Amino acid sequence: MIDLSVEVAGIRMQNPVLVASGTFGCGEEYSPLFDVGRLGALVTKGITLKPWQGNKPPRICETPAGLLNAVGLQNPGVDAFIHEILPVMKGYGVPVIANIAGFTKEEFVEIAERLTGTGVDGLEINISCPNVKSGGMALGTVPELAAEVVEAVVESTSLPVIVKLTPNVTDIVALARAVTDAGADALSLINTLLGMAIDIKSRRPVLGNVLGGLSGPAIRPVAVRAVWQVSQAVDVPVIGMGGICRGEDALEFILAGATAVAVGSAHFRDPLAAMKIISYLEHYCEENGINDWQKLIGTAWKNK
Amino acid sequence: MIDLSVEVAGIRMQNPVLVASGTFGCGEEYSPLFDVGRLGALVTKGITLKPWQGNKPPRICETPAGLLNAVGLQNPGVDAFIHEILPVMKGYGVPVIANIAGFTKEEFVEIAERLTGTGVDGLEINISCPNVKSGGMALGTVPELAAEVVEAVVESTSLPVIVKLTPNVTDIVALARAVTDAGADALSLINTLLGMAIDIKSRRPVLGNVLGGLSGPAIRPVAVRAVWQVSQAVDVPVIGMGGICRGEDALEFILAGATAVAVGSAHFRDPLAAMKIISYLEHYCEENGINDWQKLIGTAWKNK
Amino acid sequence: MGTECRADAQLSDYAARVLEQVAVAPGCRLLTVSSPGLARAASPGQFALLGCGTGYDPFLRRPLSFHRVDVKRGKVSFLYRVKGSGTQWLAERRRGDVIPVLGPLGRGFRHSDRGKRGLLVGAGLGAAPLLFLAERLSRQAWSLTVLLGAPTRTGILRADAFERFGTVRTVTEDGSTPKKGTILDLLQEEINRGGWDTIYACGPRVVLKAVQEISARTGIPAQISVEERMACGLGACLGCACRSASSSGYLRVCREGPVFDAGEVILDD
Amino acid sequence: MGTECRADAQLSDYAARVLEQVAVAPGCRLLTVSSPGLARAASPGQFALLGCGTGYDPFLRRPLSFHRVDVKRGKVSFLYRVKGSGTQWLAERRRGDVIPVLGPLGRGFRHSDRGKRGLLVGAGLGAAPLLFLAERLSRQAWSLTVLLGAPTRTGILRADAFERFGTVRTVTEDGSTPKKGTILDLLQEEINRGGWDTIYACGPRVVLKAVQEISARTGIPAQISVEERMACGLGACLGCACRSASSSGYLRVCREGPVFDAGEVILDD
Ligand SMILES: Cc1cc2nc3c(=O)[nH]c(=O)nc-3n(C[C@H](O)[C@H](O)[C@H](O)COP(=O)(O)OP(=O)(O)OC[C@H]3O[C@@H](n4cnc5c(N)ncnc54)[C@H](O)[C@@H]3O)c2cc1C
Ligand SMILES: Cc1cc2nc3c(=O)[nH]c(=O)nc-3n(C[C@H](O)[C@H](O)[C@H](O)COP(=O)(O)OP(=O)(O)OC[C@H]3O[C@@H](n4cnc5c(N)ncnc54)[C@H](O)[C@@H]3O)c2cc1C
Ligand SMILES: Cc1cc2nc3c(=O)[nH]c(=O)nc-3n(C[C@H](O)[C@H](O)[C@H](O)COP(=O)(O)O)c2cc1C
Ligand SMILES: Cc1cc2nc3c(=O)[nH]c(=O)nc-3n(C[C@H](O)[C@H](O)[C@H](O)COP(=O)(O)O)c2cc1C
Ligand code: FES
Ligand code: FES
Repeated sequence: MIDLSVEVAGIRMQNPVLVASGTFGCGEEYSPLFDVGRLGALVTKGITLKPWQGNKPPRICETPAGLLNAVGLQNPGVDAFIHEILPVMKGYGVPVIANIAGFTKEEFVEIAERLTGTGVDGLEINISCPNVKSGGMALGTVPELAAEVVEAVVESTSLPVIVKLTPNVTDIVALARAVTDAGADALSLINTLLGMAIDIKSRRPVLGNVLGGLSGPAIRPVAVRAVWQVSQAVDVPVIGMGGICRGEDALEFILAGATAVAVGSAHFRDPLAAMKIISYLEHYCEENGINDWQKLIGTAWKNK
Repeated sequence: MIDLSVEVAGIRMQNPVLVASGTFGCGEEYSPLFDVGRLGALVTKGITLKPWQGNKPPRICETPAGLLNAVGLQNPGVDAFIHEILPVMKGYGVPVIANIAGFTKEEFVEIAERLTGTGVDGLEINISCPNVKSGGMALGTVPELAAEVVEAVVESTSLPVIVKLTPNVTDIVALARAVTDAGADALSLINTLLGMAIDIKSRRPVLGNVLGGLSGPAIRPVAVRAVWQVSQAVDVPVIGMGGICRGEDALEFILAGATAVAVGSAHFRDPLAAMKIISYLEHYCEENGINDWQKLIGTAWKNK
Repeated sequence: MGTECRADAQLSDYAARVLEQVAVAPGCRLLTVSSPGLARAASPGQFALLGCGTGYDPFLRRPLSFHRVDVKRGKVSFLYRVKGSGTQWLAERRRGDVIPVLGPLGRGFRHSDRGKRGLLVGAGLGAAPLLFLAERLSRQAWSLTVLLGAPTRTGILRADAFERFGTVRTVTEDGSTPKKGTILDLLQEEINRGGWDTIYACGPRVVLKAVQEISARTGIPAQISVEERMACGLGACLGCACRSASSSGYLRVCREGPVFDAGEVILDD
Repeated sequence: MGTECRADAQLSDYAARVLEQVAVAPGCRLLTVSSPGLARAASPGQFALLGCGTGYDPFLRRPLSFHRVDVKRGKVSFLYRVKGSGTQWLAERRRGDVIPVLGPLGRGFRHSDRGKRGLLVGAGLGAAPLLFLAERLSRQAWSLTVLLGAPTRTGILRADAFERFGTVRTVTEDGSTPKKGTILDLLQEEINRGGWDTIYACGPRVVLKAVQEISARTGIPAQISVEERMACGLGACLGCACRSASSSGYLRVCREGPVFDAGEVILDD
């Protein structure tokens, strides 16, 4: 069988298929359905410094070929994460990447420091969550502010630092350059698009939080574009995500320049999506006689 | 029957259902299918100063619940428009709004001047087309530049000026405020989202132009959000568009704060979409005993 | 019916083949699929996520409660109302079609060891999970009264099926059944009559809230089946939040529920 | 077959009921719908946009050429290959189902008044629009030769149906029919033999380009049916551009085409 292993930000993975933050719990939820240890890596739900109860319901609203979510970073806080959740996640024998969300630069640093040396394999800085009101978004949309956060986190930890970018900006390439210059070891893109829905019966917003993040196949073209643009502009690996449901979609992201991919909303439609994608990539390489599959990365722009 | 008439930027329309620029030709294409004169207004394809041949094919790529297009402003130029196309469009007896696209401020002004006094009922300044490389996008994403263009156009014409905004920005409200302060009489939102697709067989971008604009139901939540945010921030009417396919969708935009709506990609799935939407709105008002249907505008945030 | 269901053991994404689909009332259908594994694993009050549509619209799966389960024949039935695009798609499935069914999910109804006199409260579609419960309870020699209420006669669902397992009382708001009123009137009557060990309820929030209030007031334990919009159904996405009564946070309807003890949750509007 | 079709007169979005759907080759289906109005209006070489799916995915309609039209019985047939999600959905339609069919669209094949000896070139699915053409031409006493080519035997479509209207010659790349080679070999043979008044071709770009080249070289007028991705099908969106040979701009495949005179367009890859 072909070797799909890959290294992202110094984190060795047996294959390039990760799960997207916030969509996969701590692995335990999906473990009755498949061997979670076959994934490339696990990514946690966003972790805050203090416990965070999240937004009031409804938190989910289906939209054409996607969904809006406004979960809002519900999590038990970094300390409970380390003691209660991390051991479960480490149990699957694959790298665990902690998605961290601070409301200030200092909080990001403190979360990073607490996670260092706990067994976590890398950090994914979530400066892009649209579902938290105070600051979250602003930090992630202004290149200078984003770079400051990243620089501070990089200095405070020995862990690899992946930075997750929002697509809700005028110039994602500028943002990518800024955080890469600030020391990011890899980039994750994209987070959800800012959206909302209104219930015509009640004539009010559907989501308890009013605004939510749009994910799923609907946003795939936007995500592919972001990966295409950013992967040509920076030298660090890109983890692509946004509407990846099938093997063909994952391949599209790889061709666009992603080194690895993450599966998110697809799990809600097909809980075995990630497994099927791994199989697809294996078969694709075999059928096309591809030995070094990493040569596929960015083919679409290398061939231009 | 309930009176759905509305005034947008001083343009009187028999109902609030327009067609979106670039999706409806000059009306003649759809006239065998329904009475085009029943629409609220017609909006032209983007008009440039000189004839413009557009992008090389493929120009269309279906995506989940939407499509990418990279037509790229193919049009015969403003003079041919005035002599060949405008008379056809005026023939339907409803207002004709000219969507204009310049590559510089001076071009916008010149197109506006030439259209003034020709019978065109209003201008829609397209500072947001993602399918033209030189300048188009930048003008529309920087509030100061956008405001300059709008100010110059407003000064050069007696026609009502509607400004069409791109959602591909960090802060659409700032953009809306800037162009409104510069004299825009109304706003159209949203234009397409910047996206792309890669053909996994050829391992190349699908579209001849590589990048394209994403439209259709997939983007509706982003459009509703933009209308919701902008309509609360400015005092001019908003024409909402982005994925409106059914009467319920149109109503969602009205509740979000739109004074009128435009139907675009929906025509490709159901050529009678706009007609059905008009009927729906009529029935909705009757069934719900709504006499002054304009009271519905922005109900979702007025009720907050 | 287990105490704490051990669903995980046989939780799977079953490819269930449609055996039969019939209309039981206007806009209301009974769908029966073949899925022996699912039938064995399911407990009353649990639910499944049914994949709807072939493209990505509709995108999410639809949660439906187990309505009847025939372990011997490997049959599972769902009783549902055709509401939007997902259930519309389900309604078009015919014998032989295959539907992806992820389940069993969630925590179902629990034993109460106080006694075996049960009051089942099913408002409208709330009848759906109660038939399976009634069957299992009656097997364990419970004595049951089932209250079914709806705006009008056609909304009273499966009364005949319930009759095999206990006394059925129906009520309609328009008086198209002998008794006119709301299910809450009926419930209050039965509570006044007294002698109940446990109340099991499913239906709109207003009914569940009334049950919570009655349970708190009378001390009769009640279990309520709660609905919330879902994405994963597995407890992973935190989408299906319901406010916890005991902490400042939220419980997951798909995991800690959908059946909660009446005092466990706060039902906002 | 009219000269310039006056499609607009009866252009409509028909709700066409499926009469029959059969597999004619692996992955290749013949769909017949009832639509008297459409049948009356359709000309050879024109096409329709078929609505696929119930949700918004797939979103766009699919263009298919008219394969056979029975005006008397109000029947219209499409011959198509199951390729992606849209045609997959079509393939699942059964007798009685309704499909939205917008048409007739575009400019079909035109009369040539040079003479009545026609060479029809159908590569693979390119056979689809040619049967309708062959029928109408043969009614007008044309003498026709139909070339059908495919990689292998099962790709030769509807040879028997074509035989009613002219001489059929087939070729396969793997030699699974008597003659081995490409359709271009066969075409060259026929051109060498001579005596043709008009060539009508449909198939992959490489075949159409060869026909363009032969037409230019020999002076035999040719008409080619071109495919491009479409959104509106009506000429409104400018999505289906094909480079014009006579100007620096583009023609619309859905409006000025899909059938072009060989010299009218430049086929890029
Ligand atoms: C645990 C559980 C068990 C249920 N059991 C049954 C049952 O046995 N019979 C029955 O008729 N209905 C049941 N429901 C409600 C049922 O899930 C919804 O009616 C159904 O999802 C509507 O889908 P739709 O496509 O028809 O409607 P749409 O309105 O088109 O659905 C849009 C979205 O909203 C969600 N949604 C809409 N209504 C509800 C709701 N009431 N609860 C949760 N999500 C909703 C859908 O799942 C979908 O994601 C149950 C809900 C839950 C949470
Ligand atoms: C004027 C015209 C007439 C045609 N007549 C026939 C016919 O009679 N029989 C037949 O089998 N095919 C015909 N085709 C091709 C047919 O339209 C495509 O095979 C079909 O649209 C594929 O849809 P899908 O959902 O199966 O594939 P997908 O690949 O999932 O389609 C994705 C998108 O690409 C478009 N697309 C894919 N392939 C083509 C193509 N070759 N041409 C245009 N758009 C395409 C689809 O319409 C859709 O928008 C014709 C095309 C045109 C333009
Ligand atoms: C329910 C839900 C919760 C999410 N929570 C987080 C989160 O906590 N942190 C984060 O960085 N991204 C979060 N995301 C975004 C996803 O990780 C991903 O970037 C996005 O959904 C796009 O991928 P997809 O279309 O495959 O879902 C969440 C997405 C969903 C749907
Ligand atoms: C094929 C196509 C061509 C378009 N051309 C233009 C244009 O010339 N000028 C413009 O301002 N917007 C143009 N648009 C954008 C639409 O007017 C509209 O803003 C967008 O498609 C969102 O609406 P929809 O989802 O209803 O299509 C075009 C859209 C499509 C799909
Ligand atoms: S639906 Fe995902 S946690 Fe309940
Ligand atoms: S498909 Fe719209 S112009 Fe041809």
